[in-house]
Amino acid sequence: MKKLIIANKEFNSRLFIGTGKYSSNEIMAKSIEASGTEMVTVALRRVDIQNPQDNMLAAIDRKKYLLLPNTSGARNADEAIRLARLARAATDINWLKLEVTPDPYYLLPDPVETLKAAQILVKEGFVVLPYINADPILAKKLQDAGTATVMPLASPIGSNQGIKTRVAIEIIISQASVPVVVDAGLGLPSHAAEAMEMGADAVLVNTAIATANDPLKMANAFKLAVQAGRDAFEAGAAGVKNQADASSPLTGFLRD
Amino acid sequence: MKKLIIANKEFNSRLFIGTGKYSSNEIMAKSIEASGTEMVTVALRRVDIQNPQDNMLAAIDRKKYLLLPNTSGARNADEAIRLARLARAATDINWLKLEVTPDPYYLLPDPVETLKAAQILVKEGFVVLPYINADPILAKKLQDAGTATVMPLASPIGSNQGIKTRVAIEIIISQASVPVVVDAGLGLPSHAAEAMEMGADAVLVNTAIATANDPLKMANAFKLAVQAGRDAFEAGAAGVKNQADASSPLTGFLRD
Amino acid sequence: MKKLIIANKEFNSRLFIGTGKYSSNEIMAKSIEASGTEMVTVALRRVDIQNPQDNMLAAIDRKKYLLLPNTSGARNADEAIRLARLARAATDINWLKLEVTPDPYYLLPDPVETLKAAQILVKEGFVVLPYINADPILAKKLQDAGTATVMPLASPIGSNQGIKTRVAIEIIISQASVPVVVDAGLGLPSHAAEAMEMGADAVLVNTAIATANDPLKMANAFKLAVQAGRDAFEAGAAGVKNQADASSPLTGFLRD
Amino acid sequence: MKKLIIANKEFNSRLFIGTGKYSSNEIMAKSIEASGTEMVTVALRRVDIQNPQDNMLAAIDRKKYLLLPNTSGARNADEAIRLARLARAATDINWLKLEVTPDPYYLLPDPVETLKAAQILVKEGFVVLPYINADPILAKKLQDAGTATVMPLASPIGSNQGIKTRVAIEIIISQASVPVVVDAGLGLPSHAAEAMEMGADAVLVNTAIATANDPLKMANAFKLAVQAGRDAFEAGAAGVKNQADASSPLTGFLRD
Amino acid sequence: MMPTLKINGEDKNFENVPSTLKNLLEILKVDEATVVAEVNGNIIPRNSFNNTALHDGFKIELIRFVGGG
Amino acid sequence: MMPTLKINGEDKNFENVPSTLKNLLEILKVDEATVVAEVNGNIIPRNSFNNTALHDGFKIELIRFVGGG
Amino acid sequence: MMPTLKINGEDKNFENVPSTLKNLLEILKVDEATVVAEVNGNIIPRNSFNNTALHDGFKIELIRFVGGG
Amino acid sequence: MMPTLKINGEDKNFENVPSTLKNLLEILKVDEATVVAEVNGNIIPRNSFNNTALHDGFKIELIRFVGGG
Repeated sequence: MKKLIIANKEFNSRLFIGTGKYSSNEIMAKSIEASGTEMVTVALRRVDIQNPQDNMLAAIDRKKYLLLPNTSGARNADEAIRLARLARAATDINWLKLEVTPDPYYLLPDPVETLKAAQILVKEGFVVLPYINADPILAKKLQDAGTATVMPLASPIGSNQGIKTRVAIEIIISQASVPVVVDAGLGLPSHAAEAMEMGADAVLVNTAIATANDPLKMANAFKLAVQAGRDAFEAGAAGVKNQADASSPLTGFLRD
Repeated sequence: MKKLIIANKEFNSRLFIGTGKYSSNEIMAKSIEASGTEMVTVALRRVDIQNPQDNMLAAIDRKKYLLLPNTSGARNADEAIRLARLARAATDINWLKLEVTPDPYYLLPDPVETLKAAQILVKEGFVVLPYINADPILAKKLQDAGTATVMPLASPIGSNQGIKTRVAIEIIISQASVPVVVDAGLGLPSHAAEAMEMGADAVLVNTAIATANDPLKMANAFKLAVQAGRDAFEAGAAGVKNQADASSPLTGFLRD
Repeated sequence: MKKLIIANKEFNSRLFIGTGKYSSNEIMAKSIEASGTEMVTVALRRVDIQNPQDNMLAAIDRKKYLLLPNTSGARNADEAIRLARLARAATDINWLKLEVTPDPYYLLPDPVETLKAAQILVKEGFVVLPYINADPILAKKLQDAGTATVMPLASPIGSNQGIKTRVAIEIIISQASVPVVVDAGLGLPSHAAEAMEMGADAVLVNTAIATANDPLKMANAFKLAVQAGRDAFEAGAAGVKNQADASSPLTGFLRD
Repeated sequence: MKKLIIANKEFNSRLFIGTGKYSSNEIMAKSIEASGTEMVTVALRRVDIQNPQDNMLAAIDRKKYLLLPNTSGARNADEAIRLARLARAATDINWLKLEVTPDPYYLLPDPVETLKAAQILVKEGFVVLPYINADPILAKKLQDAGTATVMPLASPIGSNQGIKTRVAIEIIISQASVPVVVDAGLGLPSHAAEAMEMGADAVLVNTAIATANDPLKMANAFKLAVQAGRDAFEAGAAGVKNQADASSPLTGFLRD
Repeated sequence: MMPTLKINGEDKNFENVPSTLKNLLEILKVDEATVVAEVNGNIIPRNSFNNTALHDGFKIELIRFVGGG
Repeated sequence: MMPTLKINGEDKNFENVPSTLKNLLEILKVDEATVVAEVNGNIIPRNSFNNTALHDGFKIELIRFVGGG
Repeated sequence: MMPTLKINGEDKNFENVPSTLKNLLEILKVDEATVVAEVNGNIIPRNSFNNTALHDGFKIELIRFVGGG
Repeated sequence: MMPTLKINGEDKNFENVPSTLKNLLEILKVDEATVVAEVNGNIIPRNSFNNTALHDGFKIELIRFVGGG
């Protein structure tokens, strides 16, 4: 499998993992390992003063996994920028999953505020991976603004609906000069494989693994599916046909 | 992964491979190996008297791969039965992929003749794996007649269209007391993964691998996808949601 | 709109209506009228001795609507044939919707018993309209047996899922020498329009109208949709394109 | 059918027609009439000095059809605003289909420039109907900016692919306080009916009608389909079921 | 034991078995114009209802059209 | 050098520049009722065509409605 | 007329018909280990090839496995 | 009135305001290695926690990483 390169960093795995919704830090850590990922997203939240002990970060081996802080909760560019700076202060890295979601119900990204924040954060030296609606024009503006990737959504986050934006994502991939990471809504390994077969460079998965009955097994399933989809893309699939095409020879039949 | 059992035989791989359409016996043999399969289908045809040397069977290691002769070319039950008996005479095994396809263009299976042939061949001691349209009633009749599996088609053979009969296959799986093998039309690893996620027991793939630019890589891709789909089925995926469901916490936001 | 001809009878409407599940005979009658149909299906059941008055037939104007008795409830060919003969004895017509559904849960048709019954009933002079799974080979056998139409299902009856068997129905239409009536599962007018655009000759609808909040309005909606779909088929739609194709001219732009 | 109201103007037809790509002004005029529309879009282009006679506007009865000038060709907000002002100067009306499409290949709308232009044009008193990607957040920003509708695309313009953005359009409809007009990519009447069944307030069609073999018949087909879809929406369709639901009674069977 | 007719699968006792199918329908208050009947497995044309004799133990099916799809 | 008007992006030479926009349209045989015009970036109302003077080097845009979606 | 065998649907003439199926395969250079044979509609086990006599007019099918799906 | 710090949006009263951010974290039993802090809107590098003086009325945000997608 060809290596993935984002902002000059090489990745052997094309599966990125979100760390939310796990029933325990231990299951999270084991699922991360089972997924074979090399990059995991994390969120920033206020310390609970009543219960200040919990520290999920301790469960993540920073030598093996690049941390990708997100700006979840930001409703506009200013809030996202503030979170980005805090994230950088808290870690030694400047990678960032930029998300700006004004609507609390569908949690869909804001194209205008996301672009605005991206332009500023790129200037501040962040490696910006923006989460966006499947909008080819917006994707182009972001890559022109210097983002390290574009991350169009497959369907509403956490919905497990799979790729409901296929036509737009195909256009984004055909026009992209930066890696395209399909994010949000991938509910099954077949969805992840489909994204990779379409030519996506990577996928990001959280809910489908964290909420499975057996997260470790599901993490492994996504690992295999992403490899399968990428291999298929590299192997060059034959096209779709409207009629049938016999697998067995059409001559030499046993007839009288 | 839970082992697959057909007619008391255990399989570690849930991917079956067709041997047609390969550019050479060597590429076929290597693709079979890359797929990790344990069962491969073959067809019976008249020897070409002008050129009697070619012998593809020599390229298949019978110790590693169970041969599954098919009755391709049979247009009715009688022709299928004749081919079945020849296949058994030619090998030391009695497994058979039963296919009866009167129509040379779409190569779709004949429900009546297939059932008729199955009833006779089961009585003659064959292990019958019938290739059928995605027809739940027919599937039930065949399993009642003692076939070892049912093999509903995903879409016309060789068309690479993927699963175009999803609703019917879901019903077949829900009613089956024998393994369900999805056959024909699976064009991409994501299609195979989808079939396994639905609860299919195995899939049979030929054209998608044999006609890929890189058959070995595609064979491996299908191997991974089938494992991924089966693991996902066993891992118990969470359901689809219409609204979003945040991966990051919805509390503790940094607000003034 | 080209007229539909079945067994030498002309139809101006390509929408057939089922009479089940209506909240009253009056709403049924008004819905039938709103639909513009010329043929309605009815079922045969034992008279309820405790309550022998109800007579839905009185609500149907036999001069305007051809009765199409069905064999619903028949689990095999013999039961279907018995019902067919009773239906003919009860009416002055010999048209019959043949359905054989051994499974009480999904109510899917039995290909073998349906074909067997069709062959006998055609010989007895019935105009047979068989309800079948979307199986092109079976459809061909039935038309060869002399049925007046074939009626493949779109999805399980009453499920409102729409056309889940598109690939198979397209093949049936391409091979049919008798009218193809898409039956079962059409839940919305767009589903009926899609069937007609594909080239189906007619559709049969019951549940979607009878169980709508406003059956009369829904009946009219299906009437319009069937006309729309047929007109579109006759008008010759332009094909699907992968890229865009401007509706406004690509020259004469106002540029400096 | 409930009347559609946009910017206090009542419409009896929920189908809007584009005037591009017709083989002649006469066929355009007859197709417009056959469609029953009350609003037609037009574009602005430089007069061809070599051939200054052609005047398509003469073919459109301004008493029967409201003109909706578009800003096609505009690559950014400034060009769109310039075209908007010219359109208003050329006509006595201030309605405008706002489209900003920087990319000449897929002709997809620019979210940022479209919003920018909309904010300015609303202030200048235009009735703005913006053509947008199916982006619920952007749709909300535009309605907050005072646009008269939002017009999300179904699929790339002129592609006839139908509704490839269903999930996003459903969200837009659920959140909209202004009419939602589905624009671009509707290739068949069933696509238009589907949009209306989803609860869209209207649809805009051009290519599918103008490029049909028989544009008049296709215009009528879309007219019927839009009525059908709207009626179905108002009639309240029953939901989709996974299992079957018999249309005929499940009691009173003729059994021994 | 009282004489019996098996009607639509259920035994029904009578002081005296109705002499004809027509009588039976009258007793059951079933409008003969709306039904089709089988007696011992044979379909009886409507115009023969009144000359179709019934006897103890006969199996009778009375069928009618209902709404169906 | 001859006087020039830039019309719809292209230079056009004239012996004498038409005195008004109205004259220009007449020379070009463009029905004024069907066009909207810009002169040097300013939109000219149709009823001002005949009192809009033109001079060498002016930029003129003549726009018209065409079929569009 | 020369003696003939119908092999895989085609008539083939011989000076003298090969005495056994085994001889025929040798003449045709077909490796017997790779084929299954029918003679006049009866399947011949491989170990009987050498004692299956052939005569003028016999119908012989020589079948072999090929790639198939 | 007691001196107050606004911590994560909520007022918290103290007999005496902790002298430094480091003291505050100790009092709150928050492991300083796991948090990032803002004081009056300015981000405080971790190595400056112990020389960041606090006074009555200061607004303090204590932030930490949690699981997120």
